[in-house]
Amino acid sequence: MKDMHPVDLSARIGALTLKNPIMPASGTFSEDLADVFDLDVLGAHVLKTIMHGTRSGNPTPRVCDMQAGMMNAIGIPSKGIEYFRDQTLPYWADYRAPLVVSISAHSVDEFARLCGEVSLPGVTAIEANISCPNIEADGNAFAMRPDTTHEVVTRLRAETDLPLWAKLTPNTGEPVEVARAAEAAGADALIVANTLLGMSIDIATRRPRLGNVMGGMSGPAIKPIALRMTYQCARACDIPVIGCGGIATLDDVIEFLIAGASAVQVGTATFQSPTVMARLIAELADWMAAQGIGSLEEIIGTIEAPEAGTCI
Amino acid sequence: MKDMHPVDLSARIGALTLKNPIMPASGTFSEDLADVFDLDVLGAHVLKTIMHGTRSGNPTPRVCDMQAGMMNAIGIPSKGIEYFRDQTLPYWADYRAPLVVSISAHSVDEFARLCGEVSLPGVTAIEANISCPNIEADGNAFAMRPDTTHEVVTRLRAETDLPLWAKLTPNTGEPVEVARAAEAAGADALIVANTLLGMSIDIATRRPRLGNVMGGMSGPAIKPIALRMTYQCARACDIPVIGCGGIATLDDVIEFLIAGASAVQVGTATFQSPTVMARLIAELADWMAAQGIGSLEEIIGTIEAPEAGTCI
Amino acid sequence: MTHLPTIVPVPVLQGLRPRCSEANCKVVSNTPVNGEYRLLVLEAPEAILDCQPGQFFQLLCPAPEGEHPFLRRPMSIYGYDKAAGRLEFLYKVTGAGTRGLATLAPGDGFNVLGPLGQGFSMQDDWQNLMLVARGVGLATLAPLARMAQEKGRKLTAICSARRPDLAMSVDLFESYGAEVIIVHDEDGSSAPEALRPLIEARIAETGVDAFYTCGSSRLLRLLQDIGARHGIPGEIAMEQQMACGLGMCQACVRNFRVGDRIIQRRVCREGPVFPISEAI
Amino acid sequence: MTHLPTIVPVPVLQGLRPRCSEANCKVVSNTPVNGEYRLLVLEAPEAILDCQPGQFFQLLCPAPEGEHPFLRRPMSIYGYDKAAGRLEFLYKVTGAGTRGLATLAPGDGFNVLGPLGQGFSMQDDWQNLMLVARGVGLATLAPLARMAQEKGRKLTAICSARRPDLAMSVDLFESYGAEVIIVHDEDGSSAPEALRPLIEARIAETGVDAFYTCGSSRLLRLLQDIGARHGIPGEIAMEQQMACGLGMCQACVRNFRVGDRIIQRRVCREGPVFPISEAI
Ligand SMILES: Cc1cc2nc3c(=O)[nH]c(=O)nc-3n(C[C@H](O)[C@H](O)[C@H](O)COP(=O)(O)OP(=O)(O)OC[C@H]3O[C@@H](n4cnc5c(N)ncnc54)[C@H](O)[C@@H]3O)c2cc1C
Ligand SMILES: Cc1cc2nc3c(=O)[nH]c(=O)nc-3n(C[C@H](O)[C@H](O)[C@H](O)COP(=O)(O)OP(=O)(O)OC[C@H]3O[C@@H](n4cnc5c(N)ncnc54)[C@H](O)[C@@H]3O)c2cc1C
Ligand SMILES: Cc1cc2nc3c(=O)[nH]c(=O)nc-3n(C[C@H](O)[C@H](O)[C@H](O)COP(=O)(O)O)c2cc1C
Ligand SMILES: Cc1cc2nc3c(=O)[nH]c(=O)nc-3n(C[C@H](O)[C@H](O)[C@H](O)COP(=O)(O)O)c2cc1C
Ligand code: FES
Ligand code: FES
Repeated sequence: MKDMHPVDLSARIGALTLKNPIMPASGTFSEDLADVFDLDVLGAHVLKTIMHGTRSGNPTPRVCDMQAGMMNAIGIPSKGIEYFRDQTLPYWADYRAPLVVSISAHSVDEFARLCGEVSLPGVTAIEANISCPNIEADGNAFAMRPDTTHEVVTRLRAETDLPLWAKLTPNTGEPVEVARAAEAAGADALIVANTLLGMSIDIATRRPRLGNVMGGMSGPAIKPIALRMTYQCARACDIPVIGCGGIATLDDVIEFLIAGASAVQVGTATFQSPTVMARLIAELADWMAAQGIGSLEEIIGTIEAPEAGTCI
Repeated sequence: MKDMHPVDLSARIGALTLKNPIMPASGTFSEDLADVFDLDVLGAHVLKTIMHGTRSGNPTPRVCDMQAGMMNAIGIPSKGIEYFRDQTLPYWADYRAPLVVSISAHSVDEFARLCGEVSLPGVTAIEANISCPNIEADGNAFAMRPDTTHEVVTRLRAETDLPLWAKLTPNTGEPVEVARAAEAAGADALIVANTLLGMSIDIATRRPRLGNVMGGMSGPAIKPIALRMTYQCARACDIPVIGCGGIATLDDVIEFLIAGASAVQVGTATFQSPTVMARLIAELADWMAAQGIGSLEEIIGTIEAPEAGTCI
Repeated sequence: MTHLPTIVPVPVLQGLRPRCSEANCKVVSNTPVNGEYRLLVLEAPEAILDCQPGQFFQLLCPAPEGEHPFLRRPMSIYGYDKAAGRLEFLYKVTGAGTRGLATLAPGDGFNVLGPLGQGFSMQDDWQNLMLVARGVGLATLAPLARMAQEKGRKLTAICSARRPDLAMSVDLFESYGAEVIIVHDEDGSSAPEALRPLIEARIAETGVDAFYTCGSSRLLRLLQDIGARHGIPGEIAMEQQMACGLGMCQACVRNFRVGDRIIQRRVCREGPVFPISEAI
Repeated sequence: MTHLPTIVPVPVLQGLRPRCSEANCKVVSNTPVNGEYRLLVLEAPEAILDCQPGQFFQLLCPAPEGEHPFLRRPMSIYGYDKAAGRLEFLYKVTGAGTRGLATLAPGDGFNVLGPLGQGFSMQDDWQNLMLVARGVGLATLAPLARMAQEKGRKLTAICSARRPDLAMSVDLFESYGAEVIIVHDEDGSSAPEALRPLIEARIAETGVDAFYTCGSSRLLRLLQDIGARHGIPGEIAMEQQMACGLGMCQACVRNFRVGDRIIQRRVCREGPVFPISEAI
């Protein structure tokens, strides 16, 4: 049976078809992982966010532990656009998996300019990390509000013909409105979502455990929030949603697909087990075969849920 | 030394002085806990939120597990104001610890009316659970926005002379603005914060694991978020902040105090260990004595932190 | 954590003895019982052993590899012996928590909270008792057999199972003097249509003063119906997802029919034992 | 998880041998070594034992009671033996992760990732080597002693400690033919002012071609200064909080002075061994 009807793992993200729905989350992946497994097994390669100029990032310590995850305040160190063009891009040319380039900026103009400049041959899609603070909006991240989201995505859209993915933040109180704004402004897909703002204090020194005071929470602790937002955004929008947040096991992958995700990104789990993405791809294929499921369409968005009540 | 300079655990919440800073979180405490320990050791008694009329609450299952915590969608079942006045209030009259009554409503008028009606002898303070959806604002919780927060707290303030505590939600993208709005409208203290909206799916049935589809996350997983908001709100406001979210150990209590909390509420930890609050009070006293700390003032808000950077 | 049975100390207690306690017990054994079930035997402090049949404990299950049961899991008391300092649970491995229980080894420490809830009553005029249950539900009813023997009541236990060899606790019921009737799916004797004549015949022959059951809604409806026809009261132990187990959180409510009203009750506090006639 | 040493399988691998692997090892022993330190000996698969002195592994520490180390913890290789399938770490119990390590018992499974990072180099014209280190830093330098012996170099190890009896790894250094000099805080011989004449006398007497050190910034500054005056190169193993250990996350950066520029390098990837002259 398995041979006659092989499982089709391919994932459709708008016009793009990925050979499977498993890809890394930006900032938790680099060419260095090729030391551990063949990176071409992945559905896509998503690179660490770059900014236009060079930046050194935040003071150390840049990471700390929490009960079911970690916090980071790396601060988007960046070697700038030239380094990206001359060094990073040629490295990835040897791979067959599609390359997704994550970009960010502190102003709409700079964001738009970078978007145009990274729209180069060899780049398959652009992921806009709009969870970065917008200096022109009191330092609030673009993705905190529908209006700033709409403005920046509209400008990015105008600068590139490549598929444009918008990565949302879970720190907003209006995730659905923000998702709709990104869709209306022309985004081809949504990544739901980035890290949650948290903090931790070393009681012995009375100092924050991160050099930057606050940091972004990731890992299993945030999974229910990312899943809830994936469900909300997938219902509210017609463009595909890529789930991200705390995914570590096959069950997690399936949970996000059922909630409506068309694919998933895996971040922190790779730090605990660098081979996890390769394992998830194999496990997903085995599970689908065992369940007699031929393609992801039979899973995506198949949640059976009544309308949510208003009061929890 | 310990005998000569006994540790003073008392916590000042505006005009109120609690004998220690440990109290239960609303909805995770009731007279039933008296089966386990003497409830008069607590700094205060905070009751489950009541609404004006009778309500049956959400469909079951109302709770589920997650990696470092739980989700609930109890739905505020309520026996109404008469039951509260005739049954609940007399029961608590036998205790010396101050009684804090949590109230909520789906409209400003109903909220204000209930606030007036529960301002009864025997009630020490009123906690306004403004994390409940406001039917007049598209079902968004009052505490999601500064304007709706200001409106409802202003109305509550006018209805009672008792200390008025406002309980904020971590689901908002503007926690500091909401906190300032509550302060400006006359709140005497802030509880930071309520549960985070999450979701979980049973992949075998493809159904949500909670009867209400979504639910509120609590427990250690949300601690870094509650701590971050406690720090932000304590810096932004002059009224005391009561920390709440994932507190389970002595280190957690100290961490929240250092971040700026004047007291703390313990919720989910009581489900894992019903005696935890009594233990925390004793452990805090021992720790302060061992450190030569005479009063909470030497801990509260003593964090040594630079300004947080903008980019995480 | 100490591995000796101890009550988790509470610094200031009002001199009153708590109705239930958090206690660190020690695992004596944890062994499989016919396939899907396991029996956990604990050495437990005396203070938590004033139990009633039908009460339960909230167990703090250890985390099995790769899983994270966070909330305590409710488990009925299968056996308790104050003099010997013994507490027993019979459980079915179904998810993370019970998989965690299955990892416990003799000598391990293990934290339990209890006893909780309201147990079975056995009114003075209930002389001929009939117990009908299935699967792990039999575990919940097991301590009833000892109570019946102690009170000198006559107990008939109808034990239902998929296959005759999977019927739980038969030896235990017999050891307390109960008459055991095994019904099972293979010959269809466990179907309501087959059970009804069996039970009605009993009522006709020896009389039945009260029913006890547990869990299965098919059995509940059958006993409600027979009970109503013959005016036989009874009690049922019910289940619901729980968080606190103490009555604080209102997670564990179920609906009950009292007269013509539907009311909510907490399984952990008002239950887990309820009148059969009011259960839904 | 199997308790036999195995490489965590990756379904599709390009035929290339990975530079590092995630492997399930088995604990052989885990015993205290003078007070604050413990030695963990593992049975490890051959594939992860092509190590260089100075490299490290990322250890997936078990959770000790009530604590939850989530990230892997970096630990230098203390000893490795490919033929015997042995891998050793010497660690100091400082927090949740190392408290978790301390709970490992013989026979337990244990997941490690490595070998990681760039180890020490030992250039051909470095014949007279001097190693200066303190505390657990000596663990990081221990495999150097074997490398020096294998390459027929002369090694002097200045081992610094609070008290003479707390000096780490002295026997191990001696077993690989190093000359050991113990300096300590009690008689002040470990202070930079006392170390400087000791080292300079050595340089004058026998010559020193290269220094090796680790961790302590006081020792670094001393060796940078002496090295600059006498034109002696050297290498230092550095530490930083890590997340991935592979070079992906940029958590572990430190600043280095290269010419008149300050540049950032990742301790896990470009390091943990760096030129003494460039370290800050
Ligand atoms: C008062 C009471 C007494 C019980 N006594 C026993 C007993 O003696 N032996 C025994 O094996 N089981 C008993 N149960 C059921 C037992 O509590 C559940 O099987 C257990 O909690 C499942 O936990 P898990 O982590 O293994 O599975 P999970 O992964 O949590 O759940 C597996 C399945 O069990 C269901 N479940 C989970 N928790 C509960 C719960 N609290 N009540 C009912 N169903 C649940 C879930 O919906 C799911 O379908 C009792 C339940 C109650 C409420
Ligand atoms: C390349 C490298 C090699 C190392 N080799 C050894 C070794 O051979 N033996 C040994 O005992 N220790 C070694 N360390 C240090 C060891 O990694 C830390 O002591 C350990 O991670 C602490 O974890 P914990 O959970 O016990 O303590 P935590 O509670 O995490 O931290 C306790 C203290 O250790 C500090 N710390 C935590 N993680 C690190 C880290 N990655 N690097 C430096 N300091 C840290 C914290 O700031 C804190 O002050 C090495 C570190 C690195 C980077
Ligand atoms: C160390 C680290 C660095 C990250 N850097 C970026 C980044 O540069 N750009 C970005 O969009 N997200 C970044 N993220 C967020 C992740 O891409 C992902 O959205 C988040 O970690 C949640 O997924 P996870 O729980 O699977 O890690 C980073 C996360 C971590 C842990
Ligand atoms: C079962 C349950 C019921 C709750 N009910 C209420 C409630 O009625 N009113 C309220 O303000 N908060 C309610 N909460 C939120 C808690 O008061 C608290 O803010 C939250 O759980 C975070 O704290 P914790 O992590 O210590 O539990 C409830 C929480 C739980 C777990
Ligand atoms: S489980 Fe909390 S009220 Fe029953
Ligand atoms: S620890 Fe991730 S780059 Fe070094």
